[in-house]
Amino acid sequence: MDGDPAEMNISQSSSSSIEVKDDMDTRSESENQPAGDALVDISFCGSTPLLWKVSDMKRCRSVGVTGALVGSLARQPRQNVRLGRPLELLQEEALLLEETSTGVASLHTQDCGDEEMHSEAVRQYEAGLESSYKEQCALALEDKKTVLKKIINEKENATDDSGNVIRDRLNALDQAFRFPWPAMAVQLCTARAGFSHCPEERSFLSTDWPVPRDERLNTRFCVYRDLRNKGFYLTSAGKFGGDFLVYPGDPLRFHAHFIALCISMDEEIPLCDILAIARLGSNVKKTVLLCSPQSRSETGKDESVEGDVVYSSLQWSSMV
Amino acid sequence: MADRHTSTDAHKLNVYQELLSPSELFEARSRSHKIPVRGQKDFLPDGSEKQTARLQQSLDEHWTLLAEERVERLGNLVKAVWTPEERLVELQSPAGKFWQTMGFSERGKQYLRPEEALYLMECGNVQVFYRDLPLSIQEGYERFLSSETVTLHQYQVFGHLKRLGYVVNRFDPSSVPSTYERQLNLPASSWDKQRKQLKRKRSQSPVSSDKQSTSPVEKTTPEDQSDELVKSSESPLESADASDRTWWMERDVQPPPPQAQSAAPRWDFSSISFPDLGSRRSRSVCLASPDRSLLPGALEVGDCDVAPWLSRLNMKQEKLSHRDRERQRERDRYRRDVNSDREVRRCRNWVEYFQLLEDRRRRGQKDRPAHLWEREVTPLTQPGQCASHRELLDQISIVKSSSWSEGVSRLSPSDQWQISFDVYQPDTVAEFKKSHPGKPYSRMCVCSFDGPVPDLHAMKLLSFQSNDVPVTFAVVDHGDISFYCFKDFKLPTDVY
Amino acid sequence: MDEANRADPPNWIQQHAVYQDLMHLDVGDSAQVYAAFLVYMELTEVRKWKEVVGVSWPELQAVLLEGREKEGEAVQMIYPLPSHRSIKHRELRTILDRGVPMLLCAVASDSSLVYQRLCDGLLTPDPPVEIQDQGRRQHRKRRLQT
Amino acid sequence: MTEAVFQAPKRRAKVYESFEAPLPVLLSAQDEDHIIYRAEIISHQVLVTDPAHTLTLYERGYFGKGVFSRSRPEHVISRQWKYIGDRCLPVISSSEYQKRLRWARAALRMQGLEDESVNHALQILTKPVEFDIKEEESRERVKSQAERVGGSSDDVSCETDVNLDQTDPARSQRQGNPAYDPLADLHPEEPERLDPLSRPSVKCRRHDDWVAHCGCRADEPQRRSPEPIVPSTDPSDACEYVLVSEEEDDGDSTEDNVAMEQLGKCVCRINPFPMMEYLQLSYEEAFFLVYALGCLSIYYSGEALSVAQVWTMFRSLQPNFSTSYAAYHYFRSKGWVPKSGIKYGTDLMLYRKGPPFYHASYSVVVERSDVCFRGASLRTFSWRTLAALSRTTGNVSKELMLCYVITPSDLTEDMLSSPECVKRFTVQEVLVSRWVSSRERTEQEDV
Repeated sequence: MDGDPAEMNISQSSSSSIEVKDDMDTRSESENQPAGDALVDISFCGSTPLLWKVSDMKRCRSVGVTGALVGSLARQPRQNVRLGRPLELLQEEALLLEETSTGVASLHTQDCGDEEMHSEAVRQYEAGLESSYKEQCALALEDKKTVLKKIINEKENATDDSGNVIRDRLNALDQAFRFPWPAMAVQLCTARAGFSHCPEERSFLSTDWPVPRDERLNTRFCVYRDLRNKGFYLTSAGKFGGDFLVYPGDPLRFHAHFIALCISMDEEIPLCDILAIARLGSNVKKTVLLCSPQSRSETGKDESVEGDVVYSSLQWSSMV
Repeated sequence: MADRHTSTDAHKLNVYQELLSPSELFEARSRSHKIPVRGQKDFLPDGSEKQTARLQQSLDEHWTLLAEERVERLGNLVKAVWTPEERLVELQSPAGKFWQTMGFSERGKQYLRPEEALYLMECGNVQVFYRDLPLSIQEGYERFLSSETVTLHQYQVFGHLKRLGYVVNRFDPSSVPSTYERQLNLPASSWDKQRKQLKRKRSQSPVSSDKQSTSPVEKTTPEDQSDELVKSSESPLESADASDRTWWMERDVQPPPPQAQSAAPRWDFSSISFPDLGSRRSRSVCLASPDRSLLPGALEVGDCDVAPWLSRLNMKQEKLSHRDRERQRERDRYRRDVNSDREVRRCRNWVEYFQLLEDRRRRGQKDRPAHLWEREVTPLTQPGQCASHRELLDQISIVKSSSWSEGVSRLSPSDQWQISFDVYQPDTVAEFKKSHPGKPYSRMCVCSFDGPVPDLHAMKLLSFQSNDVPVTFAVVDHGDISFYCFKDFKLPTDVY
Repeated sequence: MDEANRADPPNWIQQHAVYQDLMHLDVGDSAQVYAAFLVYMELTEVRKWKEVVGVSWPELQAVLLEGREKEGEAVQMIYPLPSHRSIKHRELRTILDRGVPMLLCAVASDSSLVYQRLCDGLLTPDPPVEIQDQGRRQHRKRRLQT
Repeated sequence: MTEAVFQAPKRRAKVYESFEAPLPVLLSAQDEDHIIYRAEIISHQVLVTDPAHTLTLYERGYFGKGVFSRSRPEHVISRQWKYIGDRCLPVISSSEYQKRLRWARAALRMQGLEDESVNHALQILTKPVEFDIKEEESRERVKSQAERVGGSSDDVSCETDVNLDQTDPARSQRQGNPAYDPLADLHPEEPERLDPLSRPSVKCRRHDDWVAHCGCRADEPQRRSPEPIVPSTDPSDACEYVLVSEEEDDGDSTEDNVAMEQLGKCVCRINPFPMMEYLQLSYEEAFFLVYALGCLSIYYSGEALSVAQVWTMFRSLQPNFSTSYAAYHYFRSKGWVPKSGIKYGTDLMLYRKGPPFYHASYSVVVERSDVCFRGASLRTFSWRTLAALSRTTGNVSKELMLCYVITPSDLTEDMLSSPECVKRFTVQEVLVSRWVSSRERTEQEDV
């Protein structure tokens, strides 16, 4: 059991130990960690998989799962150009994380009844707030002193006694300094973390994937996984009329090359639909990719657990 | 077990995982608010150091930006409490500027709807507590968003619009006493509709007595009640009072009053002549008094001197610009003036003209090949039968336009298609009043990219539910939102 | 004009050897065969393709065309299809699996044609022409001229 | 309900033809002959073969499409033309000629002729033709041709026609500019202006590549010109003879090298297998001409079809013909010109007046709906397809229109079997537009 970290994690009843590993992971992130070293905590909102922690998001990106940011950006919340956490995953992305034992679904229970633990958490929170106030008070005082000292230094050569006035103020500061309670800076946590009053709340349900897999999701997942394994990055391509936009590298730095259309081999596609998307593809200078998983019997390779995916590139011809 | 031991140790670490230290909090006051600009993307990864370095830089910026936690002065935060039973967030301290467009008061308390509270949490304006502990944004998502409040998709649309400055409120179907609602609740018998139309016409006529003069005593018959109702519901904002609606919905189940059935058109327009004051030949300056039988009861109308009106009429010859004249010439080129037809000019009266047309029709028979004209279905027109393009188009216009309001009574409500939000444009925020929000700029129906596209039924249903406000479909595709509008349109006829 | 007495003018399509050849490929779908003939004529008469021939394709119950855009260039397969039809990926694969580049040609009922290029695997699109590149090219051109 | 606002159709920057008539029927019952056009069903397609009908149907209402051309039937056998006297004839390679000869042989065989008769017929057909290029005669021929085509009794000659062109202000404007007026270069009176540089554009004058270059181009005044180079004056005439280039060339690559002086290497022959360009009508176009205008007879195996027969046939050939026809008829009855939308993946493109004058205003998807506004749609739309269509139409500044053809609930299959059922359909147009929530999209769109 000790030899298989993935299995070990699933068997644990508490998330805490994972968090520890997570912390260590951030230090050694650049080294290619084998899957399962840190489990990505996938939290479901309805049927939508979300990631909340930056460490989880980094972990995902290191395996080529990009997701899409859907929250307001902490630094500048009132704009849509750059968004912030949470990171929404495609069902296919979440499935891949689960399949490679990189991630696990966490379902939150609304409340846990442990009153004792809860009051302990509240006590901790209030104590934390108090100590934070004290520390910030000291920091603010120190800050003010530094400022005054700086001015004194600047005025050293001055002939008038303005420097002395400030020096007096500096001396009186220890007594006179006031740091009002509302001036204290507080954190509005993004991820559920610190003050979660009930650690048991996060119960892992690694066996129960919250989203049922239908035919279409299966097709899309096969294609997603195959293209990801080929090294491509994928995002959703709805507004381009397809399933995925396929990038040759990280979408942060590269343009998409393909609009992938996931269809089963025997799905009837109206020619006019093909024409519509091919036309759009040519407008945005991307190749339309017809992608169909092939069943095992067809590939003839019985040893492969999953079938191959067949790709056909479609380009609006210059012969118009 | 050893496992157990590590987990309690780790708990402390867990607590402080993404938590900032007091010094970090203090530092955060002076941090930058700039957002780094993304550079031009590359086409293909070439493995070059330059590309790797640029990617690393982008990623570093990306993570720095994302890792940043919200830090606010406690004094700037509005404190609020989540009450799951009511699915509302109650304010504990005075509301901020956001109160102008968000939240509502009830029994002396101030509330935010979950989506509003969540958005304000994301903006760093509100700190929401639950059981004496502040909720993280994540917990806000997990607790506030549900099919009973708003779904994640709906919240994404809400947030998207809010971030751009739009005022976004939940749509309240009862705020729109629409045609749709009126018709849905009434038996769809034709007499009822007809009567209503008649009434509406009368009430709109400037001759009829104005609204104010109608004393409450006169409003006793059910007929009059419905009349009043039609009037009030025509301006949805005036009749936001819910009691009004229940009142007339009850009325619907009452049997129709018998006298309504006798309502027949009052006017025989073939016997009423209308004066043409614009005509050059009409030189009379006085109009005789109209037939009294056509006027409402007490009205006295004498002779009418139209001279002052005539002087105000623009009787000047239309002056065309060169361009207009050129256009007209162009038009005339393709239009055949009936007077340029020599045979027509030879006709001395209508009889002869009609005779000529008949002769031509017969002559035309020769051009009527049997396989087209002597079978069960014949063509709609015959070449040469129509003298103008307009006439020809009239003849062949057999496929009629459907009116947008057609079949509204048959529309069955749908669970699948619901309007979620009223949206007001950002530039109206300054004058926005929650108590009198006015007419929204648009209404939002939130859909998923994997879901169906609305069919004509859904389009009509929502547009009638929304009355005179356009409905926009916000389609959410994995965080990306596209907006589509489906609008009623009538292609104009183009005649040469 | 008296229609009935007018003799049918000879119609070259039906007399055309290629049309007859295609028809004799024994594909039941005559709308598809006509589409193939239209595309054949367009390729040979308008685009001046070389060595264009019709091929019966039993898997698709259709007539395909085979030809070269220019002399010496690779053979391409052309699959003409009336535009209101549907296709399956599997059907396209029966052609692509032969390893030849193919064109799917949609044929509207007024004989409008639209060609789609199809090939096996992932075909990277042409990189966008960047502004600097354009400038460089123009520069080079100027140098050549002087 | 808010109604969509009508956007004015965009006029083309340059218009090269004048507007003939909105529809191919005469408006008035004057003594003129009313033409009943003629089309044939060949391999399930509707083809107009008579060159005069072909052109009139196209020019008056823009019905159909030339089977070899992108739109207006204007295909010619070769891009190269040479003068023999006043006659300008197409030059084809000898392999091209041989190909046609083979087709001719096959066609003769098909008629059931014995080999001997076939050979005999071909012998006559392949005899080189000697032209008497005496000025007088060719002038005479030109004149008669002009009369035939223009239907005018005026004394038309080359000279007067030139003058006519120059007095027309619209024409003279383009006259001096060879880029827009190939006619200026081409005029028989000034053949020396055919310098090799301007040649490609000149020669492609009737070639569709050239048409694409300038949008949709046509050249009405040229048709009246007595110039023999214009095949459309009487395509049969232009198809009659060819100059067979004895050296093997493929036309395209050596085009620039072939100069007028190389005439000696060409032999004039009868075109053994002339293929006049036919006009193909879509089923909707054809049925409209039959049913709405009563101006088209459709023949099938020599038999003229009745209105109901045409209906039945088209219904069997094209799924949902009744619906797509109702939509087509509706747009036509509003005076618009619908053409195929295949290039955009839609059903129809709607033009004001016609493609030469205006850019298409709407890209139309025809949908079917029952009285409850539901029902089996013709095209199961997903948001993805809609997104693609909306983007492509937006990119070319057209609007996407959904045209719902609403079928009454009591319409039986029996009623559908008669075209009279069209009268029972109603149409609801819906314009689809994308709403942009803000201007800050540049970065997001950069994918």
